[in-house]
Amino acid sequence: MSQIVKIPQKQLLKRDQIAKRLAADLQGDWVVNIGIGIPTATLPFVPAERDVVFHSENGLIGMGPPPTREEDVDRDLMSAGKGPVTLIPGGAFVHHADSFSLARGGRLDCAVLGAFQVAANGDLANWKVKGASSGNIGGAMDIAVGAKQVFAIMTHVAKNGEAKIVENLTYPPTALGVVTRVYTDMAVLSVTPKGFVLEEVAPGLTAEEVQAASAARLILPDSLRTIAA
Amino acid sequence: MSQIVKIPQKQLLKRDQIAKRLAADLQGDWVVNIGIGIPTATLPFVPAERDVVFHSENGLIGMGPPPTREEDVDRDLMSAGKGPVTLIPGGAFVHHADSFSLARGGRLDCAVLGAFQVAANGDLANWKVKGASSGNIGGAMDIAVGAKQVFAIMTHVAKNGEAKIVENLTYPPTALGVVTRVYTDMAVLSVTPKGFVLEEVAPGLTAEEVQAASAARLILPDSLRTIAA
Amino acid sequence: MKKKKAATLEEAVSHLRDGATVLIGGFGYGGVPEHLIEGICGRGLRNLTIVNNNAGTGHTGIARLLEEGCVGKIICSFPFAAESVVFKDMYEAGKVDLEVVPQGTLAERMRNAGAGLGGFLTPTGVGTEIAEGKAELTVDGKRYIMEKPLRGDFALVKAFKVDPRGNLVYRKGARNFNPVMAMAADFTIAEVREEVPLGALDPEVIVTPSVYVDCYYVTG
Amino acid sequence: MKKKKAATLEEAVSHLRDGATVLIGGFGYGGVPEHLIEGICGRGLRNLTIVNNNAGTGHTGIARLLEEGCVGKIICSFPFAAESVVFKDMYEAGKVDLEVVPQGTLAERMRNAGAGLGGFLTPTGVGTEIAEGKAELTVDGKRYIMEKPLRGDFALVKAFKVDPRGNLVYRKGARNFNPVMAMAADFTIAEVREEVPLGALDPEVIVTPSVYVDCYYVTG
Repeated sequence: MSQIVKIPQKQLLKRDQIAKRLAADLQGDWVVNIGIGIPTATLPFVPAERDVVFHSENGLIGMGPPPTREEDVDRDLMSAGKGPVTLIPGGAFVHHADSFSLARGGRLDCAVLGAFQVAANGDLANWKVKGASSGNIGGAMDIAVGAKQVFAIMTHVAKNGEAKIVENLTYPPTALGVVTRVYTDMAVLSVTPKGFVLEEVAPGLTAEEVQAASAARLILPDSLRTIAA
Repeated sequence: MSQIVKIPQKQLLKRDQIAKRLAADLQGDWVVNIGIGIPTATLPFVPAERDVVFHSENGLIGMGPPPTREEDVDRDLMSAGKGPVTLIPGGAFVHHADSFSLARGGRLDCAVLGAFQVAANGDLANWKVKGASSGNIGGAMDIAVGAKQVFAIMTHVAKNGEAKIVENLTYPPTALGVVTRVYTDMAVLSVTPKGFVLEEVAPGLTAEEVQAASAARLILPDSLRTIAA
Repeated sequence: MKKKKAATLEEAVSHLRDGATVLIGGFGYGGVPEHLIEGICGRGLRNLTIVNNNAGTGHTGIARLLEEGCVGKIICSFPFAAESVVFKDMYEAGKVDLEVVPQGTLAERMRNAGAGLGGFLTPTGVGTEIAEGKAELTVDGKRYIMEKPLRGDFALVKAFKVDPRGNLVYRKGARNFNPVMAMAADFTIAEVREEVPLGALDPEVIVTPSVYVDCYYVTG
Repeated sequence: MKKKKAATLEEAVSHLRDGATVLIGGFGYGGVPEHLIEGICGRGLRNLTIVNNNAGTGHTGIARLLEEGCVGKIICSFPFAAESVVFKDMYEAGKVDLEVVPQGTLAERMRNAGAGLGGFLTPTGVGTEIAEGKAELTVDGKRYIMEKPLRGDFALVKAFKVDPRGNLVYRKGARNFNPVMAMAADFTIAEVREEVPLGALDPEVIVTPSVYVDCYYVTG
C-alpha cells in the first residue's frame, strides 16, 4: 500500500540542480545510458573533458549534444527521447539488437533513469502505474538490468504526496535490485546491502525532514554532507 | 551394424562427373553453401549466368571462383576449405554469428555436403567415424539443419566396401531428416517420404547393380534415366 | 540476377494479405518506411499484427492503419507516447490488442527468429509482469526468463542505398530496428532513397546482405 | 579519453593469467592475431582454455602454446585438421581436453554471452551426440536443444584499422569470429595493422564499437 509522507515546506532543489549533482558523479571514460524525461537534464552538466561516452538505445554509441545550429539538425540522428543530437568523433552506429547487446552485456558503466519508486533493496519501478492495464517499457527494463550501476533521478515525493523512497515497491517493478544511487530534490541516497544510506541533503533541509518524506528507513552516515547546489 | 555391399566391376563416374551432374541441379538465383572436400568440385560446373550466390561459412556472401592470377590471391579472402577465392560484385562480408544466422535462418536454398552415410529418412552422417572419440563438425551441423535442401555428394560405397546408402545410420548423425538428394559415382537418388527413389544411373550401370551396392531399398521410378556424363 | 526492384509502390506492397504479421522499422522519425506504410493504407487489409517500437503517432502511418481498422494487434515497447492518440482510444475501447515487450527483448526476439533459433534466456523482465507465464531458469546463479522468437510474414524497412542484388546500407540512427526486421521476415520489402549500380557498395559496409531482401522500392 | 594503446607487445599481453579462458579469432589464415599469440608463448602460462575454430596448425601459434604445456582445454569446431599434428598427439595422449562444438553454435554461444543472455535454443545438433546432456524443447513443433553462453576472460582479436577510442574495422573474410569474440570477453585485446586518427573511421562502417576494446597493439 502506498504511503503518504510529509513534504517539507521549504525550497527544494530544481530539476537542473538535481541533474547537476548527478552529473558530478559520472566518472571519466564511463559508458553511460541516459533515459528519457528528467534524466536528459543531466547531459549539459557533464564536463566535456570527462569524455563520458553516451549510449542511446536506438544504436548511437557516443551521442553528442544537440546541434547548435538549426541547419545541422538531422532527422536520422536523434536521442531515445526523439530529440536531435550529434555524434562525437569516434562514435559509431549499430542496429537495435546490437545496441541492446551492449546494454545487457555489461558494457554500460551507468544508466541514469527516472523512477516512480525505488525500494530499499534497489528494486526499481518506472514503467507502469499501479492498476493500469499497461504502460511504456521502452528500453528501461533491459538497460536497468544490464548496467553496472543505476542512478535514479526523481522528485523525492510524488505530486500526490505518495512516497517514492519505499521499503518495498507497491508499483509494478521494472527490475529487481538494480538501483545503486538515488538523486532527488531533497537528497542523495545510496542503496546498500543494509538499505538506503542518506549521503547528502539539499541546502536548508535536515536529515529528519528527508526521513519524514521517505517511506523507508534512511541510515545516517558518519558525516552528513550538504549537496553543492 | 555396417553392411558390406557389392561394387560393380565397371567404370564408375569420376569425381568431376558427379560434381557436374550435381551442378546442373543448382537453380538460378539460389543461395548455396558448398561444403569442404568433394563438394568444392561442383563450383567450376555451375554456369555463371545462373547467378548462384555462394555462401561461405566464414562470412562470405557471394563467394566467387579462385583468382586466376597469383598476384590476386588475398589471404583474407578464402573459402571454408581455406583455399583462395574472390567475391562477386554485390557480395558482402559478415561476421561468424551473422553468417550462421543466415544458414540456420532458412536463407540457404541448398547446401552441398559430403557424407559418410545417408539414410532412407534423410538422416546425414558426415562428421565422426564410428567408435572414434571425436571428430570434425565444422559448420556442417548448422548448415545441414538450416538449408532448405541438402544435396549429399559422395562415392556410392565406402573404400572398405561398406554401404553408404543405408536404411538407418550406423555412424553418428550430423542432422536428422535433412538430405533431399544424393549424387554418387553410380546414381542420383532423391529422398522421399517413402524412402530413396533411384532417379538416374551412371552410364553402363543397371538399377539392379545400384541396388546391390546399396543397403537400403531403392524405389524405381516410372522411367529410369541415365546420367548425362 | 533475381529482379527485386518494384516499379511502383503498389507493386511493392501488393504481397501483403489479411492476418499477416508485419514488422515495421523506424524509431522516432528515423528509418521509418513512410511510403510503404502509406502504400498499405486504403487497401482494406484486416487483422494485421503490427510490430514496431511504438503504436503510431498522429493520424498518418501506423495510426492511419489503426483508424482504417486494418490492425488487430500491436506488439511494441512504448505504446502510450503522447502522440499515440489513435491507439490509446482504440485500446481503451477494446478495439485492438496490445503486447508490450521490453525494447531489447523485442529486437532480440526478431534477431533470434532471423537466426533460425527457438528462443533465448534473458535477464530482462525477471521478477516483473513480463515474466508471467514464461519459464524462469537460473544459469550460473543468475535468473533468466525464456523468450520466444518473433517472426514476421513481412518486414517493411527503410534504407539509404540499395544495389540491384538488394544489399542495403542505412544512414546514422535510421538503422535502428531495420536490419533485424529484414532478417526476421519471410518476405522483406525495402523502401530506399537511392539505388546504386552493382559493385558500387563496398562489401565491407553492407549492413543487410542481399539474401534478406525480397523486394525494394526506390523513393528517390 | 581512456588510453587503450599498448606501447609494446609485452604490455598488450601482460594481463593474461593462468587458468584463463582465451577466445582467439581467425579462420584459416584470415584474421588470426598472430603477434598476440606469439606474445603469450614463452610466458609459462598454465591451464588456459583456448576457444578457436581449430586446434592449432603446424608448430606455431596455438600449436606452440600446446607444445609449451600452456593449454588445458580446447573448445573448437574442427580439431583434427591435417595440420593439427600437435593437438592430435596430445589429445590422444590425454594431455589436453577437447570440447567440440558446431561452428554456428560456437559463434552464437559467444554472441549470446556478449549480449548478456543466458542461453539459446538451436536446432543444430538435435538427435546427435551434441545434444547429450542438454535440455531439448519443442517450440512450435520444431525440436531445439538448449546451448549455454560462452564467455571469455580474454579475447585476442585481429583487426585492420583502429582509432584512438578502440573502434575496429576488419578486412574481408578476416572478420570471421573476431567481432563476436570482442563482445564476449571481459578483456579484449586487439592486434591491428593500422591506427588512424580520431574521426577518420566512418561511424557507419565500424564493426566493433570502441566499448568492446580494452587494449590494442599496432603491428604496422
